[in-house]
Amino acid sequence: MSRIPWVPETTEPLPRVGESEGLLTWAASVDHKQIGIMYFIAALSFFCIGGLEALLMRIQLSRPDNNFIDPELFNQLFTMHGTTMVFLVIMPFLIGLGVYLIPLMIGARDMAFPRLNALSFWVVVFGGLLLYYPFITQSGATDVGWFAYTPLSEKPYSLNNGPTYWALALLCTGIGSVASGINNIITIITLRAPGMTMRRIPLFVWLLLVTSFLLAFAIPILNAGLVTLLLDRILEANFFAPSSGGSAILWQNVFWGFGHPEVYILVLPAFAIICEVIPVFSRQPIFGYGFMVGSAIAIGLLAFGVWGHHMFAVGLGVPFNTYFSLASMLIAVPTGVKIFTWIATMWGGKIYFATAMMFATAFVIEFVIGGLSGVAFAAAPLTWQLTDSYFVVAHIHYVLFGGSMFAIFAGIYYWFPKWTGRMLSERIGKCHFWLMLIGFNLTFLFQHMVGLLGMPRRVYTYPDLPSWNWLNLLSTIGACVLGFSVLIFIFNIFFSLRKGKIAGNNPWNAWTLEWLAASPPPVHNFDEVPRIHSARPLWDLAHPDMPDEPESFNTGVTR
Amino acid sequence: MELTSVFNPSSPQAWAIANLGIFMIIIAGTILAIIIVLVTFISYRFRRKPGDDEEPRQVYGNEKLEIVWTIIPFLIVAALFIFSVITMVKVNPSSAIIEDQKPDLVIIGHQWWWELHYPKSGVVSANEIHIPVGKKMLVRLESIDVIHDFWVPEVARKIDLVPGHPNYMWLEADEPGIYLGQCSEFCGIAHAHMRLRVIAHHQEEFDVWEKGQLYVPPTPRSGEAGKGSKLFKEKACMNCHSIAGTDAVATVGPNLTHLATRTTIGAGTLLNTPINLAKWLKNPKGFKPGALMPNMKLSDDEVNAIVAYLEALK
Amino acid sequence: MTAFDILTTTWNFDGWVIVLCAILIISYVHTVRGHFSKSSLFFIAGVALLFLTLVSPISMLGKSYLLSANMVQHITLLLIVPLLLLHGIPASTIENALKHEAFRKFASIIGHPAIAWFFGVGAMWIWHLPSLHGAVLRNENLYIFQQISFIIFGTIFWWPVFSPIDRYRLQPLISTLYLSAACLGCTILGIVITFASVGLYASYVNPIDSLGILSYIRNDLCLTPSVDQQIGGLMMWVPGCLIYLFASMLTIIRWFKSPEEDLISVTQSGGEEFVSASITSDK
Amino acid sequence: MNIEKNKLLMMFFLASESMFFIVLILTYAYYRSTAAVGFESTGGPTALTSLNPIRTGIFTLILILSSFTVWLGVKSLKSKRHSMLCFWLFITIVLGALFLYGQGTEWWGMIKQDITISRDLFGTTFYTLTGFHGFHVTVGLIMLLILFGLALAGDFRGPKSAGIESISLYWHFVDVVWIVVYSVIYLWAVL
Ligand code: HEA
Ligand code: HEA
Ligand code: HEC
Ligand code: CUA
Ligand SMILES: [Cu+2]
Repeated sequence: MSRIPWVPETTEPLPRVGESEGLLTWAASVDHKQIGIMYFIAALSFFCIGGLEALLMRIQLSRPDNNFIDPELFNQLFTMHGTTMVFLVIMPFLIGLGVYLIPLMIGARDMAFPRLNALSFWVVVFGGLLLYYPFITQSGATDVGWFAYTPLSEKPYSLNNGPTYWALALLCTGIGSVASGINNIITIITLRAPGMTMRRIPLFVWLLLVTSFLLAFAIPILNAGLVTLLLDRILEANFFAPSSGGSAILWQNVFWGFGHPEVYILVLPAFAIICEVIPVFSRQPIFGYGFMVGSAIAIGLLAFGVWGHHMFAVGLGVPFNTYFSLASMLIAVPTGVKIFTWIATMWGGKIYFATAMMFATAFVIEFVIGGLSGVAFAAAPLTWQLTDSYFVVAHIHYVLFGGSMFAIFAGIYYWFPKWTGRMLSERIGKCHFWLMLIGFNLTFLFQHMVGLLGMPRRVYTYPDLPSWNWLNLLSTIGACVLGFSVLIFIFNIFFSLRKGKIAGNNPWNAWTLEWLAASPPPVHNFDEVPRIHSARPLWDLAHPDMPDEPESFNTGVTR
Repeated sequence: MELTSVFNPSSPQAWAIANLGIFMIIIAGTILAIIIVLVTFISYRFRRKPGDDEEPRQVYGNEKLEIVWTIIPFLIVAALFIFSVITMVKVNPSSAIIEDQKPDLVIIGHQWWWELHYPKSGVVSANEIHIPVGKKMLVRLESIDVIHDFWVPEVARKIDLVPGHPNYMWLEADEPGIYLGQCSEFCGIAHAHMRLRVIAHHQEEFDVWEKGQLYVPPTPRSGEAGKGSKLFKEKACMNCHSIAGTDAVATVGPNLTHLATRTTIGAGTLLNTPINLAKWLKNPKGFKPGALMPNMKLSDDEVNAIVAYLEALK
Repeated sequence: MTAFDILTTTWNFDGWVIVLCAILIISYVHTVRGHFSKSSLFFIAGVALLFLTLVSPISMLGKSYLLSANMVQHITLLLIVPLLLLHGIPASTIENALKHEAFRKFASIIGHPAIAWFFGVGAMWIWHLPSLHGAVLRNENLYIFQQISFIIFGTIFWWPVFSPIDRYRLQPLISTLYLSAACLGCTILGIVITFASVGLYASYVNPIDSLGILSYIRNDLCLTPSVDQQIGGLMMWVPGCLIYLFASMLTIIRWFKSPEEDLISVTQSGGEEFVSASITSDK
Repeated sequence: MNIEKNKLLMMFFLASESMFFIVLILTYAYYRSTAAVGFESTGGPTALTSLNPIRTGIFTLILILSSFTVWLGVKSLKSKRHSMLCFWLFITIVLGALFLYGQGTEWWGMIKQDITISRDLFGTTFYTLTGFHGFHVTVGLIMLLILFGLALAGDFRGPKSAGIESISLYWHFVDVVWIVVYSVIYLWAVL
């Protein structure tokens, strides 16, 4: 890549983290970078497991009336797939990214509470093991869907121990996430480098701050739900047992009261990645920092008020549906601000399409597709047709895979040099990108149609109705392509760890503080941190004659 | 079989939703098209040319533009919201109606089949809903175990069957025909096999059907069928099923009084032919894994007798 | 009876409303001494809205027929009207008032965020206790007191966020927390009302049909007691929270328009370009 | 806003805990206000009416008092009166233990009347809510005991201590939660 002005290197490159250290030092580490990397490794391993579960499901669904997998196993597969992907892949990855990058981006040496940080990580891993324990032992994993609707998840209807372990596992990951959230918040408000005011922190940090608030306030709702479910299952309490007067719907309110903020927990850090990647590769500052911050806060606040849109079909009455419809649709407005801002940031820039940028660009489009189908659901009458159909499956994968996962890949290609000191191979990366893009759309685009044709989700088999067959077959083929692209990606990681180009401090010529540190950063991160004057400190260093406009976001000046 | 598409509506309610859907597709399609075109254009037009090392002009934002793209989506969303509220009111029976009208049909969800009651006539059936064309039926939906979900895309909105929380909806069909549907809320092992069909007739045919359902078939005393009717008692079938005109009155399983008039068995799992019925009786779980009807370990002779009996129930 | 009839015939020009509005206008004109500015428009709009809510059919419907109408009235009086009034009062007027020792003391106690918060959210909660709500509907004086208290408590509530004087305002990000906590308060009450069984407010179940519009409301508008109560609860919950959300967006916009001043000042004075990183790490 | 980070940690932790309690309280309120099984009175006495608001009210006062004493403790810490700090900590622990005793006997009495967590919705929600609160009190007591031990050993000479200040915050939180729980369960029962 041709270089636009150089940033002075302030430190000597150091050996790779971990090269000189044994495994035990990793396990006992409280260094935010090592913990971050452990998060990545855990998340990627679980991604392979969750993906394999998905592949098995897709194979079963490739033909009508197929008998490859029996329903008991199928039900466990989709439940474990959903739970794994949400709680053990995307959340740990994004939290790990925050843990790794926040201190670097704000010029701090570590998180505010390094030990708490390590504890959070290990609690999450323990949760993951708890979740898989009954899958491996013969009692059978949870098979009630990732939102475990009562009364199906109650003792009389789910006699195996799966849901109990499920609840315990989520309690663990929940506790870990709350701790990480609070740790992030305190790190961000207390440990910023001199001169780094709240309006100068990178947008990545801003969006993680909002996410952390969501973590700290939404996850306890789930925890409360889980303990009540556990009381029902273990002590025979009656919270959700309609037979003794309990309410079946209460659980849904509690779960989605958590669940909807949760989906923004899953996507706001993805936005955060995009907010870093797009400006750097377009060589332009973000178009409207203030609007980005404001819209993130608006999304964060609105997120708590829309859970009812998962319950439109429950029959809670027109007023209920009307209000939740309104609130859900309103979220499109701040999200739209984000999308348009990214597009405007690219406009007029000089875009360099590294793999990271390709993923970021694809993210914008794929996420809009997912977002628009979300808005379709927000119109309650459409949910009255489409809820719990494959249309929902398409929506969640467009926002979760096309959104969060694409952003995660963009982030990996972007920050891998910082983590390891070596670049990921761009050639293999492009191969990975195109295969993934094709595979992804092939898998999930057609699920919209099969949903509109009336195929419900969570069925292990389906009748041979017109068009259902080939649509599902295409989807299965797509999933295989997708799986292949993941293999290429994994190969790329191992290959580049050995053979990748040496990165140097700032291979992308980026502007945020983490690129000032060596790659990989030394234990203490920085020898010195410059005084911060703007949101783009490294730009200031490189262009002393043309410093970043500190108040730019409110005047809209052009330089 | 027919297409079960959401966009193939056959009732005013389903039409209302489909219209909203078309409106939504137009909006979403336009927005998506704009964004795809923009992104592609930008990716092409503003990519870096080789050898160009100058930083571009730094643009920090434009407040007016930002406000514009806050307000326009807001207006679009407002329009969509109004349209959906109108649709909501159109599709749903109002609470005043629910309070003072008796339902024409009660659907009770069971783990993995549908119990049907026509309270006005007293007909009891299962899994196949017969309705007269053009009549707006007020349906009450309940569940006795877990949450199920009624979904017949072409004729009605989808709605949950929630234990302890009865729901109401309109069910109506414009054209005679068979409309396929399925339970749409995950409800356990055999959720995939909890299908149902709505069969719409002209009013006269419906009346005939209704009369037929009210008719109490005589219990055969002799022949294969007579043997079957005895076996039905002895083999404890009557612990779970009811057949009008006999001692069998249990409601654990579907009412079998007019089984022979139904087109499927096991909630749409098998077509209702004597052979399939025999297969079903020999091993229900083989065709519908998880089904709550036990394998009664019947011999081939016993099965044939019972099939003959059930086939005689018209 | 049609909606049109209701809209045209059920206006109720109570004396006390007119007096209240007159007092507000006159004292405003008196304090600004005829120097009207743009913000005066807000004050006038506030008074107009106040007047409208109290004399229009909303108030009548809310008093005797519909909880939902009653909630609309409460939200307007507690959240919107005070905001407009507060925005309309010129800073100089307040500065003058603050010259009095007693008022300053009063303002610093009442204006303390924790206290102001409790006034705002407390007003919502306490007035909606079913027994108290019933009493208000039976007793005209209590009713008047309730309306006035909404305006006063609302003003107190908004003070830490939109006080005309900067130094009484919370930091923008803190005021976002302040407002979201208030939203939570409203949400909880909204949830309780929405999901409670019908008849939480007994007088709306079988209202005395003095105007003969009950059957129209029940049958044509389909506002049965259960629907009405749900709308009432949701009214407080969703629009209530949207107002808080809107307000916190306003504070954030204001923040970005103001010169940078930090939430936590880590900034040390001094011209040195590089500061050792150890300063920023934990002690 | 110059708050010490450990105190900040405690504040956010408590804010997050309050969401947890809000859900449990709302659950109680939901069943209470929909007159669910165990709440509605069909003439005879219900489990709900077997509560004793006065007795528990006294224990509530004790808990509030303990909040006051821990505040006095922090004040003594600020003014570097070490022995007073030890004293107030001790009193707080005694009062907290008394409260737990009150809860324990209340539970015992109810269990003897066969009101258990699985009996009906009242039992379910009552034991869950008071149980989780009691759990928090117990944890608080343990932390106070540790602080007390450390103080006796000569720690906390003042004027500042993140430990004492955070735990006192925690203790106030437990107290506030109880006031809400008491109002929702006991006062609402008699109103
Ligand atoms: C990353 C996760 C994520 C994200 C970001 C979203 C975003 C949104 N979701 Fe989604 N959702 C899920 C994850 C997510 N969702 C999951 C996992 C489920 C299923 C759970 C389950 O049942 O298993 C679900 C289910 C779900 C449902 C319930 C479906 C059902 O079961 O019946 C609904 C209903 O309203 C919904 C709505 C929305 C809306 C309105 C948005 C909005 O935030 C989208 C906003 C974005 C845009 C609109 C695009 C960009 C905007 C513009 C280009 C501006 C112009 C646009 C307009 C004017 C419209 N979602
Ligand atoms: C982040 C979230 C996420 C992600 C990334 C995915 C990824 C995928 N999902 Fe999933 N999905 C969910 C979240 C996610 N999903 C959720 C929440 C549900 C709802 C669950 C519920 O109903 O309860 C769901 C449900 C769901 C269903 C519906 C099941 C049903 O209702 O019956 C289907 C069906 O096609 C599906 C398919 C896929 C596929 C093909 C992928 C693919 O993209 C996967 C691609 C990855 C791979 C294929 C891995 C390949 C890796 C290897 C081959 C490497 C092996 C290597 C080694 C061993 C070293 N998903
Ligand atoms: C333990 C209870 C039980 C017993 C005993 C039982 N059944 Fe069933 N039966 C069921 C249930 C439950 C179903 C519904 C299965 C489903 O569709 O999931 C059913 C379904 C059927 C059906 C299909 C009905 C339809 O409309 O789809 C037939 C026919 C039937 N049973 C006949 C019999 C006969 C004959 C016997 C005795 C030999 C018998 N059953 C014994 C519970 C029972
Ligand atoms: Cu019944 Cu799914
Ligand atoms: Cu949602």
